[in-house]
Amino acid sequence: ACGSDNATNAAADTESSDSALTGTLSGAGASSQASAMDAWIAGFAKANPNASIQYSPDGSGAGREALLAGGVQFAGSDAYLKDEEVEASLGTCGPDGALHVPAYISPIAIAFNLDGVDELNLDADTIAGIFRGEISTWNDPAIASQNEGTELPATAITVVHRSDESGTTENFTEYLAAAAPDVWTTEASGEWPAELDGQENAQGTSGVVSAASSTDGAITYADASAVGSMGTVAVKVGDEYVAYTADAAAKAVEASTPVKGEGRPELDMAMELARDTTESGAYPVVLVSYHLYCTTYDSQETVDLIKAFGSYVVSEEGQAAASEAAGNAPMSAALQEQAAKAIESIKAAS
Amino acid sequence: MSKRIDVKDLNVYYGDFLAVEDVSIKIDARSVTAFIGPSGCGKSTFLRTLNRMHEVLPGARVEGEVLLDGENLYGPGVDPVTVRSHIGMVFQRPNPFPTMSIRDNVLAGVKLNNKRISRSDADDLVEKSLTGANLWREVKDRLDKPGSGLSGGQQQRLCIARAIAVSPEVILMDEPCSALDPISTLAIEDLIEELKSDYTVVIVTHNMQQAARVSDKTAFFNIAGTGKPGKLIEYDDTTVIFNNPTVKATEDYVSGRFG
Amino acid sequence: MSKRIDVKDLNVYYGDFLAVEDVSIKIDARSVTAFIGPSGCGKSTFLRTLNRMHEVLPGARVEGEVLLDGENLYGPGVDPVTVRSHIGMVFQRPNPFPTMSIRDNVLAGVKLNNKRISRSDADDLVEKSLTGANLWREVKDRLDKPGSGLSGGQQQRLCIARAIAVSPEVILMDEPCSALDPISTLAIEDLIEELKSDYTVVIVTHNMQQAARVSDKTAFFNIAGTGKPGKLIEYDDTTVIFNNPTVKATEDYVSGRFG
Amino acid sequence: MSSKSIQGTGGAGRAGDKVFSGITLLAGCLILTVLFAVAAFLLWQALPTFTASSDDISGGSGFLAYIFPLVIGTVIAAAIALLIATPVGIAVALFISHYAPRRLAQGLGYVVDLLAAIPSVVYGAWGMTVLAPALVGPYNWLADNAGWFPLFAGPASQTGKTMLTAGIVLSVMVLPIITSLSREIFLQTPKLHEEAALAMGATRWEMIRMAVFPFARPGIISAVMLGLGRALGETMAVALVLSSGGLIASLIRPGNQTIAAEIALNFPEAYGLRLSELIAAGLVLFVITLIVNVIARWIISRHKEFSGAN
Amino acid sequence: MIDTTLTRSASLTKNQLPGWALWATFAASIVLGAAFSALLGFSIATFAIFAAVLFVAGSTIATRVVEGSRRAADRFATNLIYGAFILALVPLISVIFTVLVRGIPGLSMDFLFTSMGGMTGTVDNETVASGGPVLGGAYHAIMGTLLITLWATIISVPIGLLTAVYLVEYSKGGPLARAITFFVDVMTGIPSIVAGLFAAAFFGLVFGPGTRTGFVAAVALSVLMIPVVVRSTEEMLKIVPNELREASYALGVRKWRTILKVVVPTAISGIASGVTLAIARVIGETAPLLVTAGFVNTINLNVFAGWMASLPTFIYRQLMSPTSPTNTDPSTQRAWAAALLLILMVMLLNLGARLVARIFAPKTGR
Ligand SMILES: Nc1ncnc2c1ncn2[C@@H]1O[C@H](COP(=O)(O)OP(=O)(O)OP(=O)(O)O)[C@@H](O)[C@H]1O
Ligand SMILES: Nc1ncnc2c1ncn2[C@@H]1O[C@H](COP(=O)(O)OP(=O)(O)OP(=O)(O)O)[C@@H](O)[C@H]1O
Ligand SMILES: [Mg+2]
Ligand SMILES: [Mg+2]
Ligand SMILES: O=P([O-])([O-])[O-]
Repeated sequence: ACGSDNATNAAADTESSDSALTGTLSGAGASSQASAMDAWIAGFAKANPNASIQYSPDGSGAGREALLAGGVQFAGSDAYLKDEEVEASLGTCGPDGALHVPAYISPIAIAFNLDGVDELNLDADTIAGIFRGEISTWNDPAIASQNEGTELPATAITVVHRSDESGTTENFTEYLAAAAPDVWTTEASGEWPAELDGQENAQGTSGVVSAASSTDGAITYADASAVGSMGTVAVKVGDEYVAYTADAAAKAVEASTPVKGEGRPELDMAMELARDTTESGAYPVVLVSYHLYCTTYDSQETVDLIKAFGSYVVSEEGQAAASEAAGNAPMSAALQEQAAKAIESIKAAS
Repeated sequence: MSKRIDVKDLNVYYGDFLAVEDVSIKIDARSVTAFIGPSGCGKSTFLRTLNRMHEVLPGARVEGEVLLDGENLYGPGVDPVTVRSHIGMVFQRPNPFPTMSIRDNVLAGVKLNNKRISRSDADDLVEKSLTGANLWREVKDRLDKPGSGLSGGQQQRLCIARAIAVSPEVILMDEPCSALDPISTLAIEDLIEELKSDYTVVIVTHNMQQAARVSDKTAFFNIAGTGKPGKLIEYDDTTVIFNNPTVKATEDYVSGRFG
Repeated sequence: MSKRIDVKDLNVYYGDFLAVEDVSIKIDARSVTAFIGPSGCGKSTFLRTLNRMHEVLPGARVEGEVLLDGENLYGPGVDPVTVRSHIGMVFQRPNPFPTMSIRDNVLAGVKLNNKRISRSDADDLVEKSLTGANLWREVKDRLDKPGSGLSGGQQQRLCIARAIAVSPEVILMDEPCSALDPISTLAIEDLIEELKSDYTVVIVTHNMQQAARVSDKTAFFNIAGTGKPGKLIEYDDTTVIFNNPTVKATEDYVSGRFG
Repeated sequence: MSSKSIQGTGGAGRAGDKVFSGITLLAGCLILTVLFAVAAFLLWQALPTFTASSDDISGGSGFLAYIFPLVIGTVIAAAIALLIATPVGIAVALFISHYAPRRLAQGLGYVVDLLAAIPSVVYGAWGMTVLAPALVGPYNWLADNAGWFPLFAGPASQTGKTMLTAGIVLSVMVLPIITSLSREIFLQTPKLHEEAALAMGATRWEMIRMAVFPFARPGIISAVMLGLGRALGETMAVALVLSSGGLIASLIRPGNQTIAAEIALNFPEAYGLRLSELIAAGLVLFVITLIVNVIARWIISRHKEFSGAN
Repeated sequence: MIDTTLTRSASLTKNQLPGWALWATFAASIVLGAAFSALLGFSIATFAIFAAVLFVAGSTIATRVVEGSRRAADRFATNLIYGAFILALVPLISVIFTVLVRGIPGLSMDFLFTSMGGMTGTVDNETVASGGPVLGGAYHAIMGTLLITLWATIISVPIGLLTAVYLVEYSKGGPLARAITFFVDVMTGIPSIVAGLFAAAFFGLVFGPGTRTGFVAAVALSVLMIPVVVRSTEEMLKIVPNELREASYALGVRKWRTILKVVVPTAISGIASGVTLAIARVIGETAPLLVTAGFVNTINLNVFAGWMASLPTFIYRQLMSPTSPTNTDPSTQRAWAAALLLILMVMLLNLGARLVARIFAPKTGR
């Protein structure tokens, strides 16, 4: 009875009471978005004090399940709906099914813990070789040849991968499978390939980061915002080595192609990233996390809330808030505009 | 308030084991009846059938009738709990409630049944019962101490006090004095003498002198051998049993001038 | 194998409560000594100090000396475990091990010291001990059944059998016959008579006749009032105590011709 | 002092008895119902897994091939946990009930119960950040010096996140359960029997073996079963502490996985058949518990006649 | 008389290890332990292990030689039991130390009385940059945990107790009772997440998909709690001596009153510890809460509507997806502070249970 929801000691907002929006929206899904979502929820609440959004970062799969079962009004997902899910969405999410809107873009860093080395240049084949365990020491010629002038110790490489199924793994292996098809012969998947048995692993982004940071010679992949003080890999794209930056990530997203198909609404923004792009300055190891909405909701109230929230998320302001809080890459202006349009198309069942 | 007990052709079983066979006995109201006999002959077992405590043991059952003033204890519709509140019992081993004070132990029969009783009535009852059991003097200053802190003999007297506090019509006592010193034993015997004027008392004892001293009638039980059922051998006035028994076994048993 | 016990100025405490005060007594080897006295006067407490069972209770302690053939039981470097294997004990309440068979109960103490006792030796010992406790006939066909399935009296005799099976030098018995029928009581008394020729026996009893029958010497304990410590009032040959006591209290006590 | 007839009286009181026993029966049945509901739920959700073609199951060679390593992993984890926690837990309980100075004992009991108070995430976090790194050295030593023994075959994990670490963390979690239940039971051992043993000249340890253990045996088994339940069902701690992987004999290399952790790790991203698979794995865990309990029951019932009651 | 096969020392003091012998063994094992440990590169752990092993072996062998095998077994057992206790203290101290060191800095009035409402990574980034106090608290989670656990207890304890009473007092070992006992055992092995999924599915069926409330979580926790309550209570009721029941029946007391007023109070200490154990077992559960109560940053005190936070999920989320991925320290600090709180809560609960036990427990005056 004596607790307070005002953790930041923000002054009571009086000017924003012009918003007429009320109600609660529930969402569930990708944990990658959790931090950004905190920022969106806080930002949205400031402008709409009578409406509230709650988001449970249960995981992309759980979020999609919940949306399709009608348990939540929106979902966050690191992957777009598979065809069979699209089919399922047609009934439960209105006649036009579910709508993908990208909301959170973040480069995946390939991070390592090696004394005295902060940056390495590696091509896709070498990265794949390392993560397959075929390259097992840091002074392997394959690494050394790309990093003239860097003192490489003979330390054994300890690969740390995600033990839980994850969007990060899926995007990372997608990159490896596309950019190094000769070495990475396994299909891309959210689960680390079972054939690469016996490697170290840990749960969650923070798990792999903490395991890698405390193990000499470790290498892992994780959302770039989370890698802290570990060294990172600049990835060979075309002829140059590109380090991860927000811009580089956005560039890679722009090079993507939209996913089209039966049952996907016209303005849908599900996209296939070009992992093997050779475009200069693009960083292809990137994760795009979507918001999934229904194209049609039962009540106008929900539609109003969804539209207000959805457009806030993809607005300049929303993207800035997220990137400030979560350290991810904001969406490009063009993408923001396209997303806003898509959200506008959401309507109430008549 | 006292009642008569008629037992007709009673067989008592533990599961399949017939422990006591075919006992018929008439116990008069306002009298003291003693059960004597060698160890394991079924005195305790038979005694427990008189207030339906026997059936508390898993697998235990009886055949036959036990009539309390003509009403069959084992008749249909008879509630064993009612039976037991008419027929009190004191056990061979003292068993005060460990969670209760001495006072509460005495009042257990009243309080556990949720009967309301005024503070002063309760005090009177406690004093009266403890005095009756010859314990009052020893514990009157520590009525609020746990009952398990007493010596064996004190505990047994506490249990007697507890049993008489509910004023049953019949009191069954299973070797109540076996843990007592002579002074307490005498007190209990006096108490039995007193109780007799109002109640029916049945007492199991190994002590011939005690049986001779307190009882009006004596029943001698015996057992033919291990695994055989116990039987009522002879039942008569105490003087007859001790001085002029008809059965040889009885004579043998009582003539050894034991304990 | 028998040993003499000398107790010198022994005070026995439960925490701060002085239960037995200033007892000095000489117990001869190869004799039976009886402790008598009213309930709560500290007979059991004192008895338990003779084999250091007293200190098993929390807070319990003693002051003074107990000499076994001149060696102080409470001396430095004396292990209570050794003491107890020299001085056996039978309790007021029968306590066979419920998880052991009758046979194992008898052998329990023996197996502690002699794990590899041969099957036939063990059989002999079981039969001898049970016969000594007058239980053999009743249980010989169910030696492998649990000891807890016996009647109270049978259980007590089992405990006696268990105590004598290890042939201690001194045997302490705390009202061993209080739960027994006359036949078993007689058997135990015969047993005590027999044990006497080799062992030192100390027995607590409420039964004057028993004390008179079996003991060579008798110690009378008394207590001045509740909360007061128990004291040794008089200690002398049994015939003297029962026929010609020097202290008035003793005479009063033994002259009531109780149980 | 009623001299009423014994017949027909006490109707109300009798109803009280009926009602009370009825309520207790109801409670028992409710538990059964819930359990059947859980089982039915599991079966219903797992059904697609059993009907799916084996290619569609994770690993591509059918459910049995998928679940087998997990079952073994679960059993290994629980076995390590119990192997450590049972003797230590019983010893600690004994220490508190029969060895520690009486004044200390209460406080000590409290201290050990504290272990039960620690949430599994905290155990997980502790295992991950404190225990696992601390064990890297010993594991390397084991791999170097006892590597010939399959359980300690190297190369040892460089993060310390292994099955052995997980087992140790589980054993710490299980310990208070075993300790606190055993302790309560040890304390209830009849003084009569303890004194009987001591009076025969038994040492303290012999007294414990003669009087305490036989009396407490069914209770100890119950306590261990409760502990086992926790070890089998624990998710978070294992998920955080173990570098999972395929079946492997060595306990000091990354590898192996438990059913509960497998569910927890993959549930968030699972949908469709994968979800059903995970729930089927839950069902298997259910069955494992069932089998273990059958065995425990059997052990208890073998000695029923000699139980310590009364 | 019976021929004695015993080999007994004639004297009471002969064959006793002198008092200083154990101390000498102790000193020797310390020295040797240090020496051996130094051979392998000294560390506290190896030193402690060597010293302990040497002491146990040394004292046992010395006892064996001087006092015989029985004393040796006793000494060995005593050593092991003390050793086990010390061993059990190691993780306990380590965990408590870890939690204290990492948790205390995060405890403050603000932490106790505010929620995470309005908290974003930006705030944490600023905190880290400015070195100011960490904002955001666990009030919502504390209340959630209290409410959910309270409801779980309200559901489980009566059901668990009554079932145990049925099993011990009424069932007479019939097939139903055997089934209950058996399945209760099986229930102890239900993985916590499965219990959560079950509750979520059940409420989903009844109240529509996606029903997540504190109450759903309480039901999930009850599934985990009930078997612990039943099992521990059952054991405690079983060891109440039959004599007491008989004494009560013989006074004409009804069975149900006997149970409530004699049997249960006699066993209350054990029951209380069992219940505490059960609560402690579930109060720290994370997985089932994630799928049943949802996850929020703001206060909700209604268990029947709306999502609800709890301390374990709070800890889990703060650790696994920190509020600010770039600056995780504030989140880590909040997580450990919350862990410390959770432990303190269970400690208080434990104290309460002990108090209850003390009030009702059998008075062991004798
Ligand atoms: N609970 C029980 N289950 C099975 N048999 C029993 C049980 N209690 C007693 N018995 C057996 O029933 C017979 C009669 O026992 P009971 O206790 O009635 O004897 P008793 O005459 O009271 O002996 P005591 O004088 O030693 O008390 C004995 O053979 C005994 O072993
Ligand atoms: N464990 C105990 N703690 C405290 N006081 C005790 C304890 N046991 C006995 N007492 C007290 O010590 C005194 C002596 O008790 P003890 O049992 O030795 O008497 P006793 O002579 O054996 O009596 P009885 O003939 O009834 O067995 C009594 O006042 C008793 O209340
Ligand atoms: Mg009897
Ligand atoms: Mg006594
Ligand atoms: O965001 P993740 O799915 O990689 O946890």
